[in-house]
Amino acid sequence: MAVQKLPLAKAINESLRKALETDPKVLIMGEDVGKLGGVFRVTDGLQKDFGEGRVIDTPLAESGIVGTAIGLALRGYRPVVEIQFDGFVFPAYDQIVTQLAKMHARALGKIKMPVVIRIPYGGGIGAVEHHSESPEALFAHVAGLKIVSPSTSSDAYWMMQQAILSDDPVIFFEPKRRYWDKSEVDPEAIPGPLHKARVALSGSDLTLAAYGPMVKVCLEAAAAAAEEGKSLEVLDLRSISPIDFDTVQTSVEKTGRLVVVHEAPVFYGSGAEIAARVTERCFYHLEAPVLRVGGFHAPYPPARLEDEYLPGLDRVLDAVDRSLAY
Amino acid sequence: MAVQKLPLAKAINESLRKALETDPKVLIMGEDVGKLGGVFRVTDGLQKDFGEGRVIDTPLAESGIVGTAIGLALRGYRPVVEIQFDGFVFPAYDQIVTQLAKMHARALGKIKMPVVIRIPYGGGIGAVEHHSESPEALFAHVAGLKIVSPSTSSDAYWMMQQAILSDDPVIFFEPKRRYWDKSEVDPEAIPGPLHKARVALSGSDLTLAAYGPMVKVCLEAAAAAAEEGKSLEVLDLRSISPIDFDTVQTSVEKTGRLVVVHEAPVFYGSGAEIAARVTERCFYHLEAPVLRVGGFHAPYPPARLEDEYLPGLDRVLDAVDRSLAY
Amino acid sequence: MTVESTAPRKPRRSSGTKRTSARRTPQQQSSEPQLVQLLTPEGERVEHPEYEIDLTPEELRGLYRDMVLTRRFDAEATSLQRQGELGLWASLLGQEAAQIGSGRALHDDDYVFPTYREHGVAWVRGVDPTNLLGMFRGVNHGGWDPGANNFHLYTIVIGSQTLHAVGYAMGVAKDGADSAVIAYFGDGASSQGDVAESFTFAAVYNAPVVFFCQNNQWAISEPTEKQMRVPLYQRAQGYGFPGVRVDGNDVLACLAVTRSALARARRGEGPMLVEAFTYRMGAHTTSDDPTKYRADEETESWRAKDPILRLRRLLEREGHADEAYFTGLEEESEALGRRVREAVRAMPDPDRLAIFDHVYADGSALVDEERAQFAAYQASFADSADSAEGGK
Amino acid sequence: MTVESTAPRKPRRSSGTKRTSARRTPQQQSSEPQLVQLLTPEGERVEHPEYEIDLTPEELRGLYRDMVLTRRFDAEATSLQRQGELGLWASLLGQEAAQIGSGRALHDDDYVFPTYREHGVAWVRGVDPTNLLGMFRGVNHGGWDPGANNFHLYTIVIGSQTLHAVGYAMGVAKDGADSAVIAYFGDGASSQGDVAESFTFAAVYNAPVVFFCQNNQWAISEPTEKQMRVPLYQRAQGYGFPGVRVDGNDVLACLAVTRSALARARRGEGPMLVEAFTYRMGAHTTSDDPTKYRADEETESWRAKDPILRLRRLLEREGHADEAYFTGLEEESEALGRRVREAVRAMPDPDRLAIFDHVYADGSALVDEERAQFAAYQASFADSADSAEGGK
Ligand SMILES: Cc1ncc(C[n+]2csc(CCOP(=O)(O)OP(=O)(O)O)c2C)c(N)n1
Ligand SMILES: Cc1ncc(C[n+]2csc(CCOP(=O)(O)OP(=O)(O)O)c2C)c(N)n1
Ligand SMILES: [Mg+2]
Ligand SMILES: [Mg+2]
Repeated sequence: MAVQKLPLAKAINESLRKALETDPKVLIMGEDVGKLGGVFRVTDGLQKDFGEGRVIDTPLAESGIVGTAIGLALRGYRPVVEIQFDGFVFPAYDQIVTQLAKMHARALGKIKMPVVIRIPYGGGIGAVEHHSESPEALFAHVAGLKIVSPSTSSDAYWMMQQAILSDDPVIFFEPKRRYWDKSEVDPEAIPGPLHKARVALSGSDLTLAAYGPMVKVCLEAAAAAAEEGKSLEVLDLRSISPIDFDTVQTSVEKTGRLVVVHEAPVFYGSGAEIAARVTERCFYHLEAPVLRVGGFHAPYPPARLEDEYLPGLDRVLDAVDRSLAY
Repeated sequence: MAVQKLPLAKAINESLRKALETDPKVLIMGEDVGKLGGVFRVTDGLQKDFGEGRVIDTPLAESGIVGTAIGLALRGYRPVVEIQFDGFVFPAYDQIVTQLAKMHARALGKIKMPVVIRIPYGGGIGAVEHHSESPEALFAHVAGLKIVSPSTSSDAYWMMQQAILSDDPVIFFEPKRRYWDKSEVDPEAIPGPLHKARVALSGSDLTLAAYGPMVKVCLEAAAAAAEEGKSLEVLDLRSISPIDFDTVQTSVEKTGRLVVVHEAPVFYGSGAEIAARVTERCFYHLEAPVLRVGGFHAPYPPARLEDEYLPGLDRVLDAVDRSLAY
Repeated sequence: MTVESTAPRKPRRSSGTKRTSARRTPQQQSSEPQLVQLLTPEGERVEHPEYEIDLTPEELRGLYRDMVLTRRFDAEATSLQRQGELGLWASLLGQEAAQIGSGRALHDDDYVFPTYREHGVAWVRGVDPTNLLGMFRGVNHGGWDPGANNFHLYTIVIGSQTLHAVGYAMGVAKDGADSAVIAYFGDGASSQGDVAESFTFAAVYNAPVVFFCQNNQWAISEPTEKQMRVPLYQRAQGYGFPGVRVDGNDVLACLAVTRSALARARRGEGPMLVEAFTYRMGAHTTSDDPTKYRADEETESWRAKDPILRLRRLLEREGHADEAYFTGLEEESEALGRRVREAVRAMPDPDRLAIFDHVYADGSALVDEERAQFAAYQASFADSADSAEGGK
Repeated sequence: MTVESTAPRKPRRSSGTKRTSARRTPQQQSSEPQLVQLLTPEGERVEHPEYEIDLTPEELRGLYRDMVLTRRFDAEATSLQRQGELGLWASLLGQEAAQIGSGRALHDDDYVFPTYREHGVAWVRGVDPTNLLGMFRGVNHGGWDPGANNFHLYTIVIGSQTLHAVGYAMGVAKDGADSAVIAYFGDGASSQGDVAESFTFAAVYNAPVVFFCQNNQWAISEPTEKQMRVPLYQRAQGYGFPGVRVDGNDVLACLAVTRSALARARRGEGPMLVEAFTYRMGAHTTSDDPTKYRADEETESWRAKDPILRLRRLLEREGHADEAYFTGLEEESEALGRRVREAVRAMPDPDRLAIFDHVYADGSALVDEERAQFAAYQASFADSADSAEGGK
C-alpha cells in the first residue's frame, strides 16, 4: 500500500488485511464479515483472500462470539471481533466485563487476552433504533479494558494495528458516520502511542476535547469561532480509557477553559470523568467550569430527530460562548 | 407491623411482604428466592405465605429472569426481580438496557414497565470474585432506568414500597454489608419522595456525599472530624439516577467543599457526574475541587485485600484534609 | 401428506474449522426432514395424517386477499424507501404464507410478539399498515399501542422478544385465561441465548406460548448452516416440548399447524415450536445487497414455490374465484398502495422536544431540566430557529 | 448393561403457573431415561453394549486412590473453612466418580474448563490442591497457571466457561492438533444462554469439545425441575450432536463414556454432551443450609450409591487391594490433609499494592497513577501503617 487518501472504513480494511498477512494468529470473527464483508464492508474481500478459517462468519450470538474469541485467545489466537452495531454489543456485555476484562488479572498475569472488539458506533446515518448509540462509558468504567476511537483514516489504520498488537483487550469504537470520509494514510509512518491524545488544532482561548465522530464537528466549530476572532484548541483524545489527561491538562493550563463534546448522553458520560479530573488537576487555572456537550438523558431518538439530538456546530459554539462568558 | 428496630434485610423483607399483601399483581422472582428465601434471606418466608405462584424460583438465567419479568409487566404484573449478586447482573444487561429501559419510550408511553430489580451490591463481606461489585454507574448512564440505594432500614422499607409503586423500572441496589445493621422502621410514616437526598448530618465546613454502604462510613468520618473541630455535612443521596442535585447544591453553597464517596471505581463512576455537575452549578462557591474517594481502576480484589480497596474512614478523612487544604 | 422438503439446499461446508486430513469429515446432516404440507406449489390439496384443514371458499379467498394485500403493501414500502420517504424497509416478500397462515390462526385475545418483519401478521391483527412505517421513516421507534391489537412493538434486538412472549404467557396462565401467545423469530435468531432461555422458561412453567420460527434460509448473508447443523424444529424436543416443520410457503399448512399448536397451548399443554420453512425472496433490508452472497438460481428455485401463486391455482382450479374477483382485488391492492403512499408522505416529523417525552412514566427531574435547557437553547435562535442544525 | 436410573426422584410440581382446572395438567415427563452403568452400587461389574472398560488392578486402585484423596482434601478444605482459614468452600462430596472418571479420561494435551467445584479434576490434572484454596481463602481469584496443567481457572459466572471451551476447541481444530477440550458445568448452568450458544458454536464449527454436565440434582436450593422438563442429555440431539447419560457415581462408566466422547472429538467427529447423573451430598457451599430446602431421606438414598464405597467393594471382591493397601491409603490421606492444612495456614496475605498488579498486560497510565497515589497515601501513615483501615 502506498501513501494515499482512503475512506476511514477502507483504512480499517487495509489495516486488518495487513494484520492478517503479518500474523497467522490473527482472526476476524463476526456476523456477516465473510462474503458480505460486513454491513459496512469493513471486512470486504478479506474472506476471499484469507479463507473461511481466518475470516469467520459466526452464528448470530454476540455472547458466543466474544466468549469463543476468549477461548481462541487462550489457545494463542488474536481474534478481531466485529459487533455489527453499537446497540447489539449488550448480549456480549457479560463476557466482556466479567471474563474478557478480568481474565488477565484473575490469572495473576499468566493469561493474556489479545482480543479486539470492533464496534461501529454513533449516530448521524439516519438509522433505526439500536443503530446509533455511543455506549463507550459503559465499558470505560470497567478495569481491564482499553477503549479507543479514531477520528481520521490514518488513526483508524494505525490504531487498529496497535490494538491488534496489544496484549490487552481493546474495544475499538469506529465512528460509523465518518466511514466514508477520506484522509491520508501513510503505511510507512511511525505512529505515536495508542493512548496519547493529539492536538488537532492549536488555539489559546478555550480547549475543545472530543474523540471519534465529534472531532470533525469541533474542528468546524473552531473554524467558525476563528471567524469571530476566537482561538480554540481542539484535542482529539483518541483514547477513552485510559484518557491522556496530561495532554488535556497542558492545554487547559494554557487556555483556562474546557468544553468536552461527545455524542453519548452527558449524564454519567465520559465528559463527567474528564470534567472531574481536569477540574482537580487544573483548579486554579480554570476560568470557567468544564462544560459538557452531548446527548440527552433519553433513548437515542428516531432518525428524523437525530440532528436535534446530536451535538452540532451550534451547540458546541453555544457552550463555547457560555464558557467564555464566565 | 409496629414501629421497630429491624435489620436492613428484614426491613426489605417486610416491605416485600406488604407489597405482596396489598397488590395481587406483585410477584417476586429470582434464583433461590423460594424455599431458601434467597441467599441473604431477604425473601425468607414469602413463598410459604404467598405460594409458588407469587414467589417464583426461576431457572438459572438472568436474561431469562428479566426478559420474562418484562413480559409479565406487559401482562399487568409488577415483578420484583432478585439478582443474586452484583456480579451476576450482566447476563441480563441486554434485556435491562435495550428492552426494560426503553420499552416505555419505544411505545410512546403506551406501555409501562413497573419492574423492580433488586441487587445486593458492594463489598465488605469477604466474598469471592463477582460478589462484591458496585456496578451502579453502568446503569445510571442509561436513560429509562431509575437507580436507588438505601442506607437505613427505614429507607430500605419505604424506598422499596415506592419502587414497587413506580411505573418505571427501578434498580434497587441493596448494600449487602449493611443487611444486618439494625435501625428503626415506622410502618405508619409518610415517606418523602423516592429521588430526594437526605441531609444525614448537618455541618458547615465541608460536604460529604454518599449513598448505600458508604453513608455509614461518612457519618463515622464526620464524627472523627468533629473531634478535630471540623464540621462536616453528610448527604445520603439515596438516588443515583436521577441525582438530587438541588440538595447537593444547597449544601455546597453553604460549605464550599465537596467530597463524594462510593465503593465503585472512581474512573467513570458516579462521583464523576456529581463532581462535573456540582462544579458547574457551584463554580463560584467551591473553595476546592470536588474530590472523589472510591474504588481503584482494577478488578475488585480478593477478600484479603478488600479493606485496602474499599474507601474507609481514613481515606475519607484524607480527602477531607486535602479539600480543606485548598 | 408428509412430503420431502420442497427446498433441498446445496450442502455447504462448515466454515472456519477445517480439520487435518487425518480426521474424518463431519457427519452429514441427517437427510432432509419431513415437513407438513397441505397445498403443493402446483396448487393441489394434499392430505396429512395429523393436520387437516377445512375452509370455506370465502375463507380461502380471505387468505388469498391477505397475502396479496400484504405483498402489495410491502412492495409499496420498498418503493417508498427508494423514493427517500423511508430510511429503511425490511421486506417480507416470500414469507406471506407463513405470516398470514400463522396470523389467521390467532384468536383476538392471543398476543403476538413479532420481530421487525411481521407485516403480514400485523395486517391480520388489524394494525394499520401505515403505523408500521413510522419506525422505518424515522419518526418513531414503533409507537403503536400494543394493547390495541394484542400486537407488540417490533423488536430489533434479535431474539429478545421471545422472553417477553414467555413472560406474557406465564401471566396468561396465572390469570387462568384461555388465550395463547405467539413469538416470532428467525433462523438466525435461533442462535441467541435469549431464545434458548425462552425455551427453558416456557418448558419449566409450561407456558401457553407458540414459538414460530420463519426459517427463511438466511440471516442477512449467513445461510442456516452458520446457525445450526440439524433442522431447527428438532431443538424443541430437547427442551421437553414438540417441534414441527411446516411448509412455510403453504398458507393452509401454516394455518393448520399454528392453530393446532395454539389450541394445545390453550389447553394447558405447554409450548410448541413451529418451524416454517420458507425463503426470503428479497434483500435482508433495503440496505442489503444479496448478490454479494447468494446465487440467483437459489432464489429462482424458490420462486416456483411462491405462496400466493399456489393458492391462486387452488382458487382457480376449484372455481372459488373468478376473473372479476382477481381484478377487484387488484384494484383494492392499488388503493391500499395509494393510501399508504399518501399517508406516509403526510406523516409529520415529530416535534424536537419529543426527544424528552416518555423517557419515564413518572417523570424525572433530570429530563425536565434537560428539556427546559434545550427549549431555551432553541428559543435563543429566535426567529431563525432553523439555523440550529445537526452535526453531520 | 443399561439400567434404569439409580435415582428416581419424587415428582415435583412445576411452580408458578398453575392453570385453571379446565386445562389439562402438563404432560408427565417421559419415564426415567436409561443411563450407562458399568459398576453397581453393590460393587458389581455390569456390561454395556456400547461402552466397555478394561482396567488393570493398578489402574483400578489408581481411581480409588484419586477419589479417596480428593474426598480427603475436600473434607480438609471444609474444616479449614470452619476454622476461619478459608472464607468459603464449595465441596464436591458425592461427585468424586464423575470428576475422577472424566478427568482420568483426558490426555495431557487436552484442555479443561472447570466450574468452581472440579477439585477432583484439578487433582488428576496435577494442579497442587493448595493452589485451589487461594481463591477460597481470599488471597487471589485463582491465579494458578492454566497453561501449566491445561486446566483453566475456576469460573464463577455460571456457564461462561463453556464458550471459552468451544473457542479453545475451535483453535485446536484450526491448529490441526490431535487433542480435545472438556467443559464442565452444572444442571443449573444448563439454563444459561451462554451454554446454549456454546452448543450452537460447537455444532456449527464441529469443535472437538466434550460438554460434561454434572447433574448433581441441585442448583443451590433449586431442584432440576426448575431448570428443565426432560433429561438434559437429550438436549444435545436438537443441536446436532449426541448426548448420553451416565451414572455419575460410577467411576468406571464415567471414565469409559468420557474416553469415548473425547476420542470421538479427537477423530474430528465433533462435540458430545455427557450428563453425569450424580448428587451433591453436602451443602452448595459452606454458606448454604440445605435443610431449608431438601429432605434428609433424599440425601440418605444417595448415600447408598456412594462412588467410593462401590469401587472399594469391587477391589475387595476381586482381591485387588488388601487391608494394608487401605491402611496405607488412609495414612496418605492424612498426610495430604496435614500438608494442605499447613500450606494454607502459611499462605501469606497479598501485598496491598497487588491490587494494581496485572490489571493490564501492557500497563496503564491510569493504574500507575492510582498505584502511586495509594502508595503515597499509605506511606503518609509513616510507621503506623496499620492504622489505615477498611470501611467495615
Ligand atoms: C442482537 C442483534 N445482533 C445483530 C443484529 C443485526 N441483525 C439484524 S437482522 C439480522 C439477521 C436476522 O436473521 P434472522 O433471525 O434469520 O431473521 P430474518 O432477518 O431472516 O427475518 C442481524 C444479524 C440485531 N438486530 N440484533
Ligand atoms: C451468572 C450467575 N448467576 C448466579 C450465580 C450464583 N450461583 C452460584 S452457584 C449457583 C448454582 C449453580 O448450580 P449448578 O449449575 O447446578 O452447579 P452446582 O453448584 O450444583 O455444582 C448459583 C445460582 C452465579 N455464580 N453466576
Ligand atoms: Mg432468516
Ligand atoms: Mg447442580
